[in-house]
This record gives sequence, structure tokens and C-alpha cells, in this order.
Amino acid sequence: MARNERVAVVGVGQTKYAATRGDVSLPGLLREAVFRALDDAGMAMGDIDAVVLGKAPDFFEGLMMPEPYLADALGAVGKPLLRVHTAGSVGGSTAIVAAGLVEARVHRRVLTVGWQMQSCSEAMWALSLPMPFQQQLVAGAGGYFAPFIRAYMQRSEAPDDIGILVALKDRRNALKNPYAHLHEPDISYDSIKESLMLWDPIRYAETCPSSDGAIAMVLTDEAGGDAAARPPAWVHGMAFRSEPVMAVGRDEVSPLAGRQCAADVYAQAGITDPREQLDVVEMYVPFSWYEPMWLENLGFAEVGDGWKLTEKGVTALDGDLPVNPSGGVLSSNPIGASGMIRFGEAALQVRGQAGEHQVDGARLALGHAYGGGAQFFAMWVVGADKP
Amino acid sequence: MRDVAIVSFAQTVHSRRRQDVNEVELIQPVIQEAKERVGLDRHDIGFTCSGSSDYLAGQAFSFVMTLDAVGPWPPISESHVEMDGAWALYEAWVKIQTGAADTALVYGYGKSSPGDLPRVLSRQLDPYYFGPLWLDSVSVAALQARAMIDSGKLTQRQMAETAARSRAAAKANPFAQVKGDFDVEAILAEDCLADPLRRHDCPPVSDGGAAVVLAADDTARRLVERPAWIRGIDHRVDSHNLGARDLTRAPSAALAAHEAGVSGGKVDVAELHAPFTHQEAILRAEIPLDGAEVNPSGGALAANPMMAAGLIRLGEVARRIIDGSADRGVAHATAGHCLQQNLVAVLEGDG
Amino acid sequence: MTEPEILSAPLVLEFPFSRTTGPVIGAFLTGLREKTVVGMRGADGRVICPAVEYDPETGAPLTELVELSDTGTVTSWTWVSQPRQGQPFARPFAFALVQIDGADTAMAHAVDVADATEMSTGMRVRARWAVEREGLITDIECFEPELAR
Amino acid sequence: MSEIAELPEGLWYQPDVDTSQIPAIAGVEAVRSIRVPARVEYLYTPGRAPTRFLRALAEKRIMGERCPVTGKVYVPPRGVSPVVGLPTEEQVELGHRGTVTTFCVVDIAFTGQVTETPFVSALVLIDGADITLHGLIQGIPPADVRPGMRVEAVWVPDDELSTSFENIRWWRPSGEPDVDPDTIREYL
Repeated sequence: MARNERVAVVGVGQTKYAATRGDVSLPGLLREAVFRALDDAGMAMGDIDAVVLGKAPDFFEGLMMPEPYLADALGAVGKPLLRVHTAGSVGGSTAIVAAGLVEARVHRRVLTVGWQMQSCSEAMWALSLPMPFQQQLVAGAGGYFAPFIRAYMQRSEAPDDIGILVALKDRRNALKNPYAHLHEPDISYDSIKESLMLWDPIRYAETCPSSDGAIAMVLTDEAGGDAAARPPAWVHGMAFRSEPVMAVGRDEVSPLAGRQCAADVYAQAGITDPREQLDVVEMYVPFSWYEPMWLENLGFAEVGDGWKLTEKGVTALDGDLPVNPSGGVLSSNPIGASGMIRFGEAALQVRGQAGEHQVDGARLALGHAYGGGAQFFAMWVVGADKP
Repeated sequence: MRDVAIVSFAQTVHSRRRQDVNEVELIQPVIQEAKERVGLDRHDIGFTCSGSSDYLAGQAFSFVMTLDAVGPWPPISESHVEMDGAWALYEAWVKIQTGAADTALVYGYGKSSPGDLPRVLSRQLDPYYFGPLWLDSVSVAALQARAMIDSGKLTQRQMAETAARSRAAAKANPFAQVKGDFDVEAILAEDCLADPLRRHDCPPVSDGGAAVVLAADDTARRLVERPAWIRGIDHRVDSHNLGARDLTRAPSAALAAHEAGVSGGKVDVAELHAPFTHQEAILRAEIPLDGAEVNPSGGALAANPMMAAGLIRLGEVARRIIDGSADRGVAHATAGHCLQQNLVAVLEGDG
Repeated sequence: MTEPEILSAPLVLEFPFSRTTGPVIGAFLTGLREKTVVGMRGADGRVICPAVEYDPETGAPLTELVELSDTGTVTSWTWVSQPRQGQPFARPFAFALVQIDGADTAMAHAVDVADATEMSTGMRVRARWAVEREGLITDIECFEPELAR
Repeated sequence: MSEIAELPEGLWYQPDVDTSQIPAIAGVEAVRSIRVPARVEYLYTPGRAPTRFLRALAEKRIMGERCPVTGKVYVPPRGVSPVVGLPTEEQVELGHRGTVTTFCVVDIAFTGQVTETPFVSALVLIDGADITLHGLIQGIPPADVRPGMRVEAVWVPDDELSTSFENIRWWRPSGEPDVDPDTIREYL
């Protein structure tokens, strides 16, 4: 069988992320990202062959399957239009579905968009809809994940303040990212430590915000990548993995699906030592402690040692494995976009287009997303060189 | 392009209400049947993709719970579209084309009975200009039906004939929900539900689901004697602006049919996803079907499980190719209001 | 295993959704609040009403607003004999596509007449403005036959 | 103090719209946001396995269901064993005590809240089950809750029993010695 088509990321466009984007309509939010991505790629809407959209639950905006409604806004009329939904990992999954269309030589130029307009309702409502016969005990995503974080802390015997260090790093990185939702120049170790403990061990300042936002990417075949005006990012590997939300033997602290997804992507990209070979990581960290947890799950550290990388500053912007130079999910979280932002930021890094949060000399980067009860994973590795 | 075929298809017996089961209990037997028909178990599936909508039953992350039905352990390569399962099949077809999988399980399901479906579907329209009016799906379809009648392209009698023909055909379909012999004159004597639509012009509200197994190349040949090869598949979307569209047309259906290569040969059988009678007429004008038998299953007028009805059209055509009763068929799926989005596939058997 | 009688319970999903309008939808809704119908000139020169921020075919941004009248012509309609919760009237009414005079496209809204026999494609209608207007599509309470006033 | 990076120049923004030619909207405050309440009503049916569970719960019995392949007991049952994709049919009566595997202390108010904050939301491994279930812990200061702690169900009075998870008001320390946390490591 002939080799699959190489996939290039030739355009990335992001909206300014904010609690409420009061200046644009819902389609206008997506269009801001789309036109910026097209400009970056030197293309117009008419150059695009197909559009792939992703976002998390429809109840957020109170719109049922809004993609047909958005067709006109995205220049998708007369084109194929797909909508992916894989919970919080959806931004990553959507990019992978879009890239698959190029890889399989079905289309040459694909526009993909991840978005969420959380200001339409409230995350606490949309993510924890009241259900008959149930007792409301979990209190949003934080209440769901906090017990697993506590289990990680206990297993790894990590110092209590690792989460604070992650939050401080990501929020300070966000100051270098003009698109980030949270810009808190005065944030400090003490201010995070003193913030309200919402779901002990998760403090308010260690929690992702609720954002409006969209990100768009233009993906092309090899010829498109070769002809791109700005350096493209080349896709070296991509995969998604899913496991059940509740299954006997499942490890919610370091899910098998995450480990297997990473192994698959590394194998595709020829990565045998991720800690050495990858230059930068954009990982999905909605609560601070997930940085050390994913460092282990993704093979950057031995089990129980992830927090040591954080503590030593390895994951800082000037460390030797920068994690979330963009400020990450902790600084901007339009849920349906958040995974694709990780993928897009990874691409920006290897294109040398990340601006003030550029990691010097980044050649190979990992974009990572997870969703559901840490049961859905999507990842890609992108590089400055062709695979 | 790799040769990819539908090798297995299973569906629920569709009904107005399946209150006895939750969504995972609804779809699990169908998934199991689709795999067992070709002797596969869950470890043999290379990729899994499903289609569903949270809004139908009011269950956020509905697909998360339903994933239990495939037993995704150890972890699997899996994705989900918030669309009809026909588009999940499309995603799986692309995945197989990349070589990342040789087989795929595709399923779609919907329980519409928990809510007032026409009202729920109003949440799919433009939220600024349509949403506050709660324009329901039957009324929207009626605006399109009126445009057809006013344009002289269709009469209410022809619509009634489509209803009668579909429900009569469904008598041979053990999974259909509305079937029997209906008299055209009697239908025409009934009051309108949403003028010019009578109840018979509308699809039933259904709970149900379906599952399909795809396989590539020699794997497909090994699993069934006569795979239903997907010779072409494409999908397109039209403008959402109902007031700016010519409602008597579905250009995206014509374009998808062209891209899928419908006109490349004689069509023995076609399954069109036309929930309302007038929509079959629109699709017949857009998709070149010549003398094909249309909707021998009864189509969506006989059973319309949301998020599965499009996938079922693919399954019904495949079934007829696999059993040798047809050599070449066309399957169509639609999404959105007024046939806004359309998928067309051409399926063929060997020799 | 004998199956116990299946349980059921009401589930209500309710939220007061907020929707930012951006400049174009905002202009149209501002117009309604001020009893004025506004359209948008499309990429091909036709006037689209309600005003849209992008061309329905090409997606190109649109910026040229056009003031229109509050009268128009019904291009399609249906009769709602049993209105659903939230619809413009609790009594029977028509949903229609109304092409506002000066526009090349139609908008969806209600037409208030006593029964379906009063409806026809091509009939002339005029907007009946709501007394309390806040910048919503329902600031037009409905359309009514033009001669009714 | 740190500088905040600025957006690059030349970014695409939605073009402005000229309203000056339309007197009715030229000089007035523009609509920027609308509020559109939406209410959708459903009749929720939990399905066969959850109905079996809830009916038993109304009789003050906690019934799990066994995976037909692995033999592991799931509670609450949803109808299908998630590790094999096959129906669970054999019911297994579970104890009214269990072990806390992990937990968090919730100090945020939310809709539908049943108790005062702060409260402990824990994962409880019920005796006889192989999977944990969310439960509220009371009768002990939050700071004293720990993994391995043994707890027992506190039920609503018999005349208030219904087909609801709310039959178990919360879990409280049972007084038994703690379980070695290492033995419950694989149950989170």
C-alpha cells in the first residue's frame, strides 16, 4: 500500500479568550479564529475543501447540533462538514479527524475548528445536569477529579505545594500569550496558596477558568506544506484512545488509555525517549496537579516521579522540557477548543510562530488532550521537519 | 483508495417508546449482533465510531455511557460524531483509508421518546432569529412542502402516494414501526397536521439504533461471501438560511451524488433518508436514480430513529447487496432541517 | 429474571441562555426595538433580511445595512393548529416565510389570522409590533394581513 | 509586576458596520446581548438495570450486578459490563458497609446541593462490590477522613424510603479498624 499523505499545519488562528466575548456573535467567535487561520495560511475560504468542527456538550450553548447553522459562517456551503464530540478531548480528536482526511488523500486542504461559548450558560449547570433518582454529590469537574488527585498525592508522596508551582508557572506563562484568558500579573505563590480551597486538594487558583473561544487550523497535504508562506508544522504521529468511565481495574490516576495513546503516537513519530526527544509539550491540565500526573502517564517520568520535574523547574519555559508555555488550560478554557489549542500551540512552537512564549529551538512537540472521566485521549506529535 | 465494504448490519425493532431500556441497553444487543454475524469479537475491531445527540433524551455526554456497550477494555481507538451514524460511518471509512484499521464498528442510536421531538429539534435552528419562535421541525418541513406544491413540482396526492407506498413496502420489514396498507383517498380525506402536511406525510417518532461493521480488502472477502463495497461516498451541506434558499432544491444532495459517482452505472435499489414525503420528491430530482427501486424498507416514513435513520439506509442497501438481491445501490442520509446536509454512498457487490 | 415495573421521572433542562449579538445581529435587533426592519446587502447585491453578518453562500463578511419597510409578502406558510410551548401564540396561528419589501430573501415568523383559509402564498402582510420591545425577534409580535389595519 | 504580551498587528477582526444611514438605529444604544430562556422537558427512564437497583434500594437493599465474564460486581449497574460489552444479569446483594478509597472536601456551592459546605465527597468501595461509588461522608470532621476508613450507610427513615440514591443520606464511620490502603489501591 502506498505511503499515506504527509499532513502539514500551515495556518493557526485563535480568538482572544475571555469569560464573555461580548463583542462578537456566536458565529462571529468562530469566524475570528477561521479568518486568522486562513490569513496565516495565505488562503481564502474558497480554497478550503472540507470543514471539521468540534466542541463539547451542546447544552453549553443551548444549541442542538449547531453545525448546519454554522455552515454559512464557516464558508462550508457546498462542502463536507463534520462535527466531532469526544468530551474534553474533542479539540484534539477533531484535529485528528481533520488530518485523517488529508492523510487518506480524501481532501487536500481542510479547515478545522474547536470552539465553545461558555458565556451562553454556566459550566456548573452544563456539566452537571440534574438527574432524577441521583444525589448531587460531585459538584462539577473539580469535584470529580479531586479524589484522583488526592490519590496521586498519596501514592507519589509529593509535597503539598506542587499544584501551586504548576499554577504559578502556567499563569505566568500566560502573560506571554496575548490570547490567554487569564492575565494576572500580580499572581504569586502566596496568592495561589491563599485562594479558596474549592475541592480540597484543589484551590480556586489551581482551577481552569470558563472561557469563550475558538481556534482554527488549516491542514494541507505535502505539496501544500511545501508551498506554505510560513514554515509549516508536520504531523509525525496522531492517535486517540478510549476506555470505560467506570471499570474494575481501571486506574483513574494514570489511565491505561493515556499510556497506550502516547505509546502509539511515539511509535509513529519514532520517539523512543520522549523526555530527550520532545522539545516542548502542550498538555491538557485543567487542574494544576494533572501536570505531574500526565508527566508520568506520558512517559516523561517514572511512576511517582512526575512532580520532581515540576519542582525542579524542568517544565518551566526556560526548563529543558517546557510544559504549557502558552499558559495552558489553566489560563484559557473554552472546553471544546482546549484540546485543539494544545495541538495548535504545539504546531506554533515548531513553526517558530509562538511569539513571546516561543521555546528556543523547538523542533518536535507533543499536543495532548483528555476528556470525560480521564477516559478519552487524543494526542499528536508535530515537527519542524518532514517525518 | 482501499476497497472498503459494509460486511454486517443490525438494527433494533424500532418503536415509539423503549422506556424499558436506557441507551446502552438499547444499543448493546445490536452491536453484539452486528459483530456476531461475521464472527468477530470486540478484539477484532480496529476502530469504533458512533453517532448520537445529547439533546434527544436530555442526557449530556450520552455517548460516554453508551460506549460501555462495546466493552472498550483494553482501551480502543474510538471517536464519536454528534451527527447521524452515517457520518460516523464516513469517519470510519476515512480511518480505514489511512491504513490505521482494517475493520471498524459503527453505530448510531437515538431515543426520541423522552421529549417532544419536533420542539427539541427547534433547538437546532439559528438561535437569534429562529430560536425564540420555537419553530418546530414539523412546521419547518411544512414550509418546504408548501414551496414544493406552490412551485408545481408536487401535489398532495403524490405525497399521499409516497406515504402509502412506503408503509406498504414496510410490511416486509420486520424492524419497521409504521406499516400496512393505507388508502390514498383516505389519507387525502384526513385533516392536515401542519398544512400542507398530513400525519401520513410525517415520519414516526422512534426509539432505536443500528450498527454496521466495515472491513477492507481481503478481510472483507474473508468475512462475507459478497461484501457491499463502498464505491463512492461523499457528503455536502447547504446554507442554513431557509429564507434565502430555494427550498424545493437540495443542491448538496446533487453534489454529494455526483462526487460519490451515482451516475456511473445502473442503480438497482436506493434508500433515501427522506423523513417527510415531499423530501423524497426533492431527493429523486437531485440524485439520478433512473428506474431504481426506492425505499423497499419503507424508509424513514416507516421508522425514523434519530441519529440512526441515515446509517440504516446504508445498512439496508448493503443487506440487499450482501444477500445478492441487488448488485448496485445508492444510500442517502440527511441531517438538519429541510434536507440541509446530505450524504450519498454507492454500494456494489462483486460480479 | 422478572423485570420490575420501569421507573420514570420528569427531567427539566432549563436555562436563561445569554447570547452576544456582535454588530450585525445587534443592528438588526436594535432596529426591531426601534420598530425598524434592517436588511444586509449580500456579496451578489441581493438584500438579505433579517440582516446577516456573512453571505449565506460564500461566507464573506457583509457590512452594508439597508433600511426596509415593515411590510412584505408571504412566500410559504403552514398552519399551527396545536401550538407548542414557547411559540408566538397559544391559539392557532400560521408560521410563514415573509419576504420583506425591498429584500430578496424571507424571514420566518408568525402570522396572526383566525384560520388557515385566510392564509395564502403571496398574501401581503405587515409587522405587528410588540408593545414592550427589548431587541428580540419577538419584538415583532407577528405579521398580520396588510389590510387588517 | 510583569508585562502582558500584546496581540500581533494585522490580525483579522470582524469589520465594523456603518449604521449612520439608518436614523432609527444610528443614535441609540445598540443591542449587544440577548437573554433567551429555554426550557425543554423530558420523561427520564433509567432503564432495566438501574430500575432493578433503585427498586431494591427502596427496600433498603443494595444490589450490584456481576460481569458475566470477569465475575466482577458493578454498582450501580447500568446494564452492561463495560469491560466486555455484555449484559450484566446476575444480581448480587451487597453489604451496608464499605471502605473509603479516596475523597475530596467540597467547599463550593452549587445547584441542587444537598448539604452544607464544606462536606466530604468520597469514593466508597461497598462490601461485596468491585467498584467504588460516590458518597457523602458525615459524622467525622473532614480533616479526619482518610483512605482505608471503614464506613456504614446511614439510611433515611423507613417511611421516607423511595427509589432514589437519596435513600442513603450519607456514610459515617463504622468504628471498625481501617483497612490497609495498599489492599484497596486498585480500587479508586
